Amino acid sequence: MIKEVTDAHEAEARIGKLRLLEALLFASAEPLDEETLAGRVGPEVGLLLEELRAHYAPRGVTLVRTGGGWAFRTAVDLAPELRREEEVSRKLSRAAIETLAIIAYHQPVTRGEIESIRGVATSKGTLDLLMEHGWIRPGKRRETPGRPLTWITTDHFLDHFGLETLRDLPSVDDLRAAGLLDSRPVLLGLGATADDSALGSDNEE
Amino acid sequence: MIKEVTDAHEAEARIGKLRLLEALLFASAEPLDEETLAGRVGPEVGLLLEELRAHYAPRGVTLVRTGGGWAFRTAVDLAPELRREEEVSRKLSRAAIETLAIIAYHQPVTRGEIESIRGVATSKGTLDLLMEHGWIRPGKRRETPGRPLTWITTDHFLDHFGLETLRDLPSVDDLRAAGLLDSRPVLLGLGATADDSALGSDNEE
Amino acid sequence: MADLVADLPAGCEADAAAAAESSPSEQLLLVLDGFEGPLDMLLALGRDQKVDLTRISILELADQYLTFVAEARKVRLELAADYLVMAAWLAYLKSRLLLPEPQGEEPSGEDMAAALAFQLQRLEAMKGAAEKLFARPRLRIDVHPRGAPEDLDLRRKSVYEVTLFDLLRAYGRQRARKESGVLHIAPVRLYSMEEAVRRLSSLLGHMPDWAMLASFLPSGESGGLLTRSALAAHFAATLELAKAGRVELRQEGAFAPLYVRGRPGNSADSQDGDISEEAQSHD
Repeated sequence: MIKEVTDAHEAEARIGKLRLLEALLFASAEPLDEETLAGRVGPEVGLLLEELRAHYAPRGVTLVRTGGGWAFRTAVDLAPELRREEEVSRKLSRAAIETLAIIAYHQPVTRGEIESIRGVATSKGTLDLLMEHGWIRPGKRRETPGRPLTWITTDHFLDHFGLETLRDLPSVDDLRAAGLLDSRPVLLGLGATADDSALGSDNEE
Repeated sequence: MIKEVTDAHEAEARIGKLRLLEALLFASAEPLDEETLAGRVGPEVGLLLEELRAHYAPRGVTLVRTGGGWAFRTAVDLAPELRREEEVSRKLSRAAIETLAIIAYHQPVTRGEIESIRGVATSKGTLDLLMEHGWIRPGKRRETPGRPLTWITTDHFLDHFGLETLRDLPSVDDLRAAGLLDSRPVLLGLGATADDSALGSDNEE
Repeated sequence: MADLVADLPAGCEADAAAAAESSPSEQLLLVLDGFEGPLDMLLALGRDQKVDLTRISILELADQYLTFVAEARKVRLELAADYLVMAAWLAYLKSRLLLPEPQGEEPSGEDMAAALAFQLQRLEAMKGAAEKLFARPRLRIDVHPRGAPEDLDLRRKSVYEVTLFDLLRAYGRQRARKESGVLHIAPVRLYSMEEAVRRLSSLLGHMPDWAMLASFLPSGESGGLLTRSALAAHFAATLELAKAGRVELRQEGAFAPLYVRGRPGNSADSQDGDISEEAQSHD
């Protein structure tokens, strides 16, 4: 990779610069222009870049010049093997995440119950989507008037979220303790609000 | 880079696989597990990965193993030249740093145990913050009265701190040998406001 | 005091410098701010012995801690309950170490001291480990991943990106919304002084003789904020009523039970002057 140089010290400095160039180009989100790179490794940047380009030419990753800058890209000939699937990963809607969470915590739970917990109607698409994704499935019918269908989570749900059993879901107290559930405004100076039982009991006054 | 092989065809196939592996790993910012990679290049993935690791060892970008996966990362010795300041908003409190270390070294560990080690209650938001960073997650419940939730570190934690496995935690063997990784509570009533046994009781609500 | 300030954990030097120029109570406050609870403070004091933690003198440490707490209380500093619990425990430990061991099932003083030494070592070990951990090259700070990842989505485990954290946070928010649907500021029930004055006035008519103030407290509340505020309100109410000349107060000594009775004749000539004088005049 390094051209013959007579001076060992010089060779070492050269290797150091090539390594820094490699790292800079690798870590940058945007192609880097020669001027920027010259600021880091000196005026011989052009030669160094050509050297790197030659080194990577036969490899699975190549150094390419794009627009005014330089960037590493996976080799063009590998594109068919790297081709990404059509579907791009998407964010699940907030309604869907909430619905999934409620099913996880309250299962078996009917759609009516989910709606009363969330306080808004659940669109049919939400449950369909969660089911299509394999996270939930219909459970037994509830033996109440109308025999509504209940929903429960699947093994795939556990798998996806890295849980061994449903019992490993943090409890409401755990969530509160971890700071993930914080509804009550903190009353400064009244340390005694920890005394939940006393406060909770006269809530109805 | 390629070991001597008698058969030219075999050599070519091998190079093809190395290039593909290189490209796959290069394309991803997150570590890829061997299983995923084996699905693309076949069962000899282990040998190929070692070969790539050796090739990149002296360069500015190196192939590292972390948790169950492999990833390209800039070389550690270039850190001073590539250092990015930590965003002020991401700076962690002393409590959060200590809590993370306790989880890393004592895992799986309950909140009560963390509090007994630190001798002080865990403020709300500490575990939440560590979880948001992707460093910790809930583990299994402890099979003791009250079935308290335990906390463990994630693969991302290993990746973040450049660790291959938990055994590579600094000084972990010495600490274990000295008996200092014993998380049992020692002095009753010290800080441990989180009575573990009280937690986890209202999962069913 | 001065050496306590010097024991600050690393990173608080600036505070210490500031403390040197402020009043003793401010100094103590600054010192306390630097600690993560009583065990952390003990550890800082322990480091000052400049010996290996395995050979630390627990007795000396207990003395240092108790001195600190005594100083803090002298300047009427509000100490968190944790610190007082530790002080009580250390005082007990001290007595166990100094007095002959009683026969019994309790752990010996030596065992208790050893347990404390172990806790300090363990905490010290974790602080050291945390330091080493964060001294490691960290991702996106010292070591960097590919800056322009080409999204291959190889794992194909899921089309949707949802982590356990997302799920738990969604549930937490949902619960929080539910708990505070109509912004329910959990009512902090406090007993007001007016309430206590009304209550005492009506009760005193039926209590001709001295009675303990505590017996006037509303029943059915045990401990907690409400009880404590009721006590405070009733106390303030008796002072107010005494000032108006409607009741008399009596107390044997500091912190002794406070007795109260309706003033015979209950006329309107209000008396100024402090409670203790008035109490003495009736003894």
